[in-house]
Amino acid sequence: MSTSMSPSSDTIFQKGGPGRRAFVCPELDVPAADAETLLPARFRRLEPARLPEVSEPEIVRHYVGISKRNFDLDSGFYPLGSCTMKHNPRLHERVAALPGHARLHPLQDPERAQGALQLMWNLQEALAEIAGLPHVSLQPSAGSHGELAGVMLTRAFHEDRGQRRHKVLTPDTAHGTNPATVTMAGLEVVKLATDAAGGIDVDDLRAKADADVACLMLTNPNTLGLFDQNIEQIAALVHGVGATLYYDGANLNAVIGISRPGDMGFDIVHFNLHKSFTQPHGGGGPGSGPIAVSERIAAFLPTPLVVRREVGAHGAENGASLSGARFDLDYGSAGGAGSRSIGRLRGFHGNYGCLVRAYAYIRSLGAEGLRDVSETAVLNANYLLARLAQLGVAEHLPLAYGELCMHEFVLSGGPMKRALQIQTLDLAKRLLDFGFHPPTVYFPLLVEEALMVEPTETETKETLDAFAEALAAILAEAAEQGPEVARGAPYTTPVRRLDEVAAAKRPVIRQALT
Amino acid sequence: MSTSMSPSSDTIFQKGGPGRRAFVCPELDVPAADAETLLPARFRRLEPARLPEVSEPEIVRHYVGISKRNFDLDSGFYPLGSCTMKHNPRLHERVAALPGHARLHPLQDPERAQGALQLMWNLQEALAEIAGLPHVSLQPSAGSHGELAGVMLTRAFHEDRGQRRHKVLTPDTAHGTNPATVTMAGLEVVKLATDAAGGIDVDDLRAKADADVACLMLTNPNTLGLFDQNIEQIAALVHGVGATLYYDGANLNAVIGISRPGDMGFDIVHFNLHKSFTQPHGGGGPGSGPIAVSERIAAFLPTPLVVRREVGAHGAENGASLSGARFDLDYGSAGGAGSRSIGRLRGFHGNYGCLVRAYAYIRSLGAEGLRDVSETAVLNANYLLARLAQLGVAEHLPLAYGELCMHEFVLSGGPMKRALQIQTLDLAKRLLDFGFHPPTVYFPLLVEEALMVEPTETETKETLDAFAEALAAILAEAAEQGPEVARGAPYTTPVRRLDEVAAAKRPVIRQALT
Amino acid sequence: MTRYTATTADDLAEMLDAIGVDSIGELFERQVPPGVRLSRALALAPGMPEQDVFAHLRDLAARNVSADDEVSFLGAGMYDHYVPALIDMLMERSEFLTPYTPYQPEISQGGLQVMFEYQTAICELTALPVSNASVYEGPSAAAAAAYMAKLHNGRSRLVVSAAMHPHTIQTLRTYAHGYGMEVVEVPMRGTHAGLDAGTTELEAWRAAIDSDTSAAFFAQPNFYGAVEDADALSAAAKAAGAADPVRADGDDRAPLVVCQVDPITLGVLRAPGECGVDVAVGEGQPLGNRLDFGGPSLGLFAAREVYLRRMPGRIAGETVDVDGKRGFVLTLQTREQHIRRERATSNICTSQALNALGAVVYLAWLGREGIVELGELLLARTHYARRQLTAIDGVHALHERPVVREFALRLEADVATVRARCARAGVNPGVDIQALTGREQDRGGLLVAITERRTRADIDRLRDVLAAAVAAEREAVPA
Amino acid sequence: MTRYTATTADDLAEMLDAIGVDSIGELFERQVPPGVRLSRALALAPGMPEQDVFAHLRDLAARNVSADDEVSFLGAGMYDHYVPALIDMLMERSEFLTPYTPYQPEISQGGLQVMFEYQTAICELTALPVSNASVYEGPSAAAAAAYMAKLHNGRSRLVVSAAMHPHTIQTLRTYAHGYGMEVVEVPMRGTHAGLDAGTTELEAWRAAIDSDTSAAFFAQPNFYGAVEDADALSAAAKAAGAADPVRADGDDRAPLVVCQVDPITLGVLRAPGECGVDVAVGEGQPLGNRLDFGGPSLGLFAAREVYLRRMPGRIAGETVDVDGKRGFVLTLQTREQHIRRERATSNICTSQALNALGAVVYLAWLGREGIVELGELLLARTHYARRQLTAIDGVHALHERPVVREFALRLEADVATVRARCARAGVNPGVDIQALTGREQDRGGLLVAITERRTRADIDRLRDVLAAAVAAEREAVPA
Ligand SMILES: Cc1ncc(COP(=O)(O)O)c(C=O)c1O
Ligand SMILES: Cc1ncc(COP(=O)(O)O)c(C=O)c1O
Repeated sequence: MSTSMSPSSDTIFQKGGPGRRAFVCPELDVPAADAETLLPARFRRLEPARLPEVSEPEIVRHYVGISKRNFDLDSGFYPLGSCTMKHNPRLHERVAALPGHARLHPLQDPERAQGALQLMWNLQEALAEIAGLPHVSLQPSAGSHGELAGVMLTRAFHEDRGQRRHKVLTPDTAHGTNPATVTMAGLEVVKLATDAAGGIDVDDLRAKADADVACLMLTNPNTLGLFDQNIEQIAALVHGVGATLYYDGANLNAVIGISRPGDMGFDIVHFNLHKSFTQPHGGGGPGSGPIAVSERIAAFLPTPLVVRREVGAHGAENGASLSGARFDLDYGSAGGAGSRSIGRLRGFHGNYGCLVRAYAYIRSLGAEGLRDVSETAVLNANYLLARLAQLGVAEHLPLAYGELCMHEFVLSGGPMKRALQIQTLDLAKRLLDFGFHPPTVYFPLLVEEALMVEPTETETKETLDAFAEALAAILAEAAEQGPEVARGAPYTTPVRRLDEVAAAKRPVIRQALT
Repeated sequence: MSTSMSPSSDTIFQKGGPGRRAFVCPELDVPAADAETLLPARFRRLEPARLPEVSEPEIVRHYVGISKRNFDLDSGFYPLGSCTMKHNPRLHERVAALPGHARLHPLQDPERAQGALQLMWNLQEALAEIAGLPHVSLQPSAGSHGELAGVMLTRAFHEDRGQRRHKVLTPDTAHGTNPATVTMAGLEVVKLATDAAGGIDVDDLRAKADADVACLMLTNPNTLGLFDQNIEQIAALVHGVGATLYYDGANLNAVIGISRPGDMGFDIVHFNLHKSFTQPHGGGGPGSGPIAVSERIAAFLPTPLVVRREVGAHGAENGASLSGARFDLDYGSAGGAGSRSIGRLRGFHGNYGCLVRAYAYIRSLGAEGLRDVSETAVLNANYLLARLAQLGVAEHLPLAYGELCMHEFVLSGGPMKRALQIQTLDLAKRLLDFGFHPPTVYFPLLVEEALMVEPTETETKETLDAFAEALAAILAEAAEQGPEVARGAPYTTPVRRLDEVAAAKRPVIRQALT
Repeated sequence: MTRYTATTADDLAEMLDAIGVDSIGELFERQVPPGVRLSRALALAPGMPEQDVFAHLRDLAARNVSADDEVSFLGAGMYDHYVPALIDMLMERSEFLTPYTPYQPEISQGGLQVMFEYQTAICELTALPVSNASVYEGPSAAAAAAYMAKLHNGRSRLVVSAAMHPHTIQTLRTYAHGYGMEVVEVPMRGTHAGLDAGTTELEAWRAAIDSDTSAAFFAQPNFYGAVEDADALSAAAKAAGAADPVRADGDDRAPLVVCQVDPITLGVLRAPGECGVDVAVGEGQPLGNRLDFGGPSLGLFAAREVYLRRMPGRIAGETVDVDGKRGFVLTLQTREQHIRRERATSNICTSQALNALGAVVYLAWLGREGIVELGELLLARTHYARRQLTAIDGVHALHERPVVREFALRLEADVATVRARCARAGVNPGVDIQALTGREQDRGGLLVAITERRTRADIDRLRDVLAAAVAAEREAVPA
Repeated sequence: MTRYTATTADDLAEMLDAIGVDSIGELFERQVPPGVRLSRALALAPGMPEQDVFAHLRDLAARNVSADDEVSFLGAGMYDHYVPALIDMLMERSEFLTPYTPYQPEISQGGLQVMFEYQTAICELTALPVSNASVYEGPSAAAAAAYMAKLHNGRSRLVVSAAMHPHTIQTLRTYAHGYGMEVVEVPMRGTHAGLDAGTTELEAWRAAIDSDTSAAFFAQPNFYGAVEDADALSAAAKAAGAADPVRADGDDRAPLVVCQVDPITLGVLRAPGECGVDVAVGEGQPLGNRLDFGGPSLGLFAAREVYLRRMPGRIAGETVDVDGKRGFVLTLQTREQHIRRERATSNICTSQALNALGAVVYLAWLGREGIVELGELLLARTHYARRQLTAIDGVHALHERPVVREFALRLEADVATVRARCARAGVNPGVDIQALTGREQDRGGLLVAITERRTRADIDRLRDVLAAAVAAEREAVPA
């Protein structure tokens, strides 16, 4: 609320005092036994963990205090490109917290977890319909986990046919998780160039698409916010050499109900439920990265999968089933989905809590509402782009490629840098003083001084206007007063620019304790 | 987080746009009927209420935004004297929100609300034990509502004996609700002087205690934070003229498990569950003000009361009872408590949600923990007082009365005003810049430039030290730099000193709408 | 030390040393006379870890049948409306939950702005120009209006429609004794059907009001769910209560017409300010507040401009700071107890700020169109329910007045037993009217409330369960 | 417009005008090739009002038997610990719930400090000097350690104790295929009682580890609840896996010893850093996170200093700002995918920041003494439970090793049917071991987990119910 009132950066370990505590241990209600019987000395901890010693009020005040040193979506515009910082409905927190969901043990018997399994099955069906692909696994924990699953599926698919294809094509605009994933899955990245229109350079693709190619990973619209005009040709080329197409679903918010990855020819899609489907970002997770796949990939899916079985009067008897359906975990029945599974990617069944939220969202909006999501997301992005042009911002921050955009757009800060001597980083930091979260910066890599702006559908026109005006004001300020103002920014934040180099050189990554 | 980021003061009515909405109406699932049949035109609203037109994200951002323009207990020290701003355990919010409590209709049949009634009965018992008085009504909504109940009980008590006593004695240190209540209950306030020790002037009391006196209202420790040394004599005097003693429980936090109003001779006590018993203050409520009374007052209690009945095998049959007990609402059975009731003070049974929290608190701490509450509250207050003396603050802000204090103390700003030309108001406003909520100011009225400081038991010594140092720093600043700094304060708050005179002269109490 | 306190052994030693005492005990010994010192521990159960307290409170909760556990048609002042999740979130934010009354406006703009917005919303809803920031709850809001009336016109009679909620009438009686005022109840037209049955009897109302009448109270809709003829009641009260002889200054001592409203109906129902009402009071629970077994909720209080300086409760006002920036403060505080003391317009101090937050957020959530749509939905479902239920053998309308969201039935069977039968089938059919009013004429009365949470399927289920219960009861106890 | 969007008719007109298109449709027509445009509406159920979505999700929840609905002894990786209310409050604060990864440190100090504190707490707990800010969850944390080992020493074999959680082993196998590494399982001593049964067979462990072994994995306590001899396993791995011949530089290519921990046991159990372990991984759910049917939770990842620059995941580091003020940043980002791309130490991006907040707040809440007290309570109750249950006819200890909070039984009856019988009595006696491992040797195995929420009374109830179920089962199906 004011600089002087904002709490210090003392950590919880620097607070408290000996013997203070928030925890009161439940009473020992069983007969005491001697220490050695309970746990022989040689297994016992030598030095106690120096955890904090604080009262409950101290904990609350500490964390409420530092929470105020965060900017957050509920407090302001957060146009972080590629991240889809859309409104997080509180209903989702309410339903996820219901004890029947939140306090359900993952090893509860399926017959006694029918609600959860039904929810998962319903969600699988909905995601399959949205993706235009028939089979879904909800297991991956986030986007990059979904990617890993996807590349491994591709590998398994080829290996199953006796092929050891080692190349994965990724455009130079790809998100870092794409190449990182490829390596982890034991394959090799081959970069594809971007053409003048901002799409895949089809000639380059044609040149590189050979029998060693396992897969092409793509996000469409891509990280430039552009829908690839040649997607059909690209798909044909890739399929032509026997490779699969992987769809990075981070940008799905542009096309829900408008265009489906499956219809574009993709074999595997991951969803980012924390982007398109409102799972709150939590300061960097949790997320959830379900995948949808085509028939030819289904056999390799991670297990368990959630299946629905029709049951007769007998199965319905125990009251656990609804309308004759019973839901179960399937570990890959012969010939079906998961039957030649790549295996497990994690413990249990995925981030169920995130699935609950995504499911609530889909049920809230339905087909019509979800299409409105994408329509509005694209409208907002194009309007903001147009508004920036109207305000003359485009002169210094031109659109990197194309004229229109999908749900986000990428500006180049090159002209600004040359004309006004401020970099994209300076612009971003100065935006902080205006109360906005900056766009994603310096990504994608091929755009000079890139600024990637994704307003999302849940923002009002007023907010878009205010943001456009802030950008214009910063440019005007630089033109009039020189670059120093922006270069010194931010001024009004809890801390100012931080020395990241020093942090990495001599890393201090925990509180020194005495 | 910074001035520029802090939201504006635009109201929700100044936001939004035509047709925006957060609410989706459930579908009309019954046959449509024509408007006139449903509600004839002459009963229909003429002009629509111009409520806001906003989307859900707009609502969230608006209210999260303005919430950041509040100082709150979870964020900092709040030594607001007489208000007992102690830590609010979050457990209490959790249990109060359980559907079995939060979604229980007040007119549910008692047999089907046994948990709630048992809770209320248990709380009655605990409060009776704490007060040292046998009968409790949980109905009053806050302290002043409890006072009103209490004065009416006194009146009923006397009227029942055929007496129409019209005076109520209140010390000149009394809280404003005391005299206001007396008038509302149709009686007259007679003020008692304070003696040199800060207690009731016993001579003045002796002079005024006559047969017209219905009651003496007192808080002990009083609003000076002092325990009246003559309480036994005072009680004897008041009882001697046939009057009752009323205990304003706002200061109970000093004496839980240490001294009981009933044992001091009081007939009626109100509790402020939002002070001593952790109900969060909510920006000014909700509160809860149960009363405990002596045998001779019990018959007049407001109804319904919660009673416990032992039941035999028969009553236990329906499964609604625990250990042979059944709880019920009692509307005053012959001769017993509530039998000559003053009536109802409000709808339903009181602020049950607050009762749940208070009950959770009492069960959390137990007898020992509650005594620790008062011991620590008194320790903290005396330490802060001593620390202020050590820092030389007492020179300008001497303790108004006495040497020690109970859970709070009152300083006089008179010497400060004369020596440093700053008033208590200036000091308070300057404290805001230091990140502290100021103490209660200008109360009690008989202390010049009063500052009433109540640290509560849940604060750490470190916080008390920091507060003492802030006070010392402000005084030093005034001594060194003159009074202007403090007089111009605050500087770092979302708004600075506000024109209250203008506000009252031409009141604007709602948003102008177009 | 408990989990909420923080005095380490070192702290204690330093603190005692600074104070100059040897022990905490000494602080009490030196201040609390031995005769009133408690020499034993309080007889309370020992403290418990958080998890045990939680388990205990959960066990108690499980022994209540909440609106989650049955299909409930209970109403009569508090209603099972859906509270959107964002309200919980906002009410639980530390910044709203844990401060106290905004005495320091510079650091309380959030709370003050909420009050200001709440006042605006209530003014809009009631079509009255001024509103306070809420009082305790419904019935005591009516009693606060009576005090305002007394301060305003100094008259001594309170005329009250018998068709008001019994708790309101009872509360008015309690307070009136303190005010030194007399309460006169105006009967209503017999409640057994007939077009105007179930409403305040206009002639009796007119007759009861005289030149010593300070205020006249009715409810809209009334306790029986019936829509009153508010215009007629207001006009009659003003006419009958005019000063005798009429004063030159236009009789500003005339009785205040006080209408108790159900705020959720005001999307469709003529607003108090549109039918000559001076003061609107009401239970605010339907606006985004939980049932909570009856509280905490909030009391609505809005009035015509002339009463502004005699209103009870907190009022937030707009102003500017020294830099000319817009801000909000508690205003007109000279009405209040902490300034005016024994001459205050009310003794209220701690009120219901957090609940008022819930109310204004709810109204913003419903929105301009939503409150109308919701009202229309309630009208339609209530109409449907009334038709379905009165078609049952042995079930009749208690009155045939228009209703909005609640209506009264008369059963040809014992209500308590019928209700118990329904409860066993998982349906709570509504409130036993006579049990609440204690009036003989209300025997057989059942008050059925509809909210947007009660679907047609729920209503159909109620119909079937009630029909079966009434039939079974009539069979068991032949009339 | 939906309830989450805000384009009024006027907005739309102005926006289209500014863009220079006639309709939103045009934006798509001009950008999305017709061949891949969906020409129909998605086949999804229509949208619903908030209250209906809530009701639907509540109905689904009601069809699950949660830890609220039975006395549950389920564990095997996730445990029903009490989560204090303040964690919910903090995790639901907008400031923690709704931002993303702290890319802009100036406005993300809250989240970054939480990471820094979390790292400190995990270092303390594991007695290892470095920790990241968490990864996805338990089993994949082990897989991440395997990748780190591969990057560190370039060796190709992963030796894994068969006494680890089956999900961990399965996950390691999945990932290892990608890494091009071989997984070798080390059997454990026969699980049918005997003093050392139920633990990793030391000789086999030593034999399996060679100079091409990149990392060796065991769990402490292991899947069967048994306390392993961690010192011996670590020492043996280091010795057996030393380079051959031992290199001059002290063999820093030796296999990494990776221990999967249960954090809640670390108040009493010797910490990884105290017994020669290089990397500690584990499922963090027991630390203040809900069960959530298995996620989201968090994966613990701590290591010796030398691995710092090859760790996966986010790491917060301390630094200063231009004014010299202390602050925190994401550091060592050159390890990460967004900088290092195909040469990153992991592909992880979005992780489990909010869950890590829960974990560190939980550890602060437990506190220095609390984690020991809790560990002692679990030891005592587990010991008691094991004694009570093994006294039942037909119920035996699967092993007799020390246990902390979970232990394995062997039933002389079909586990599935016994569990079903217990469930009908409201008791979930634990995990069917064989159903999870699929191993023949685990037939009859039941894994019973104890938390501070399971009182002696609960344990006694389990004893009675289990005894009855086993007896009934043996009677029904004579051995
Ligand atoms: C285009 C793109 N692909 C993949 C990812 C990775 O997703 P996650 O962070 O969920 O692992 C992101 C997320 O930032 C992304 O923007
Ligand atoms: C001494 C004293 N008495 C009475 C009251 C009135 O209590 P309440 O605000 O709960 O009505 C207060 C509260 O401020 C008080 O401090």
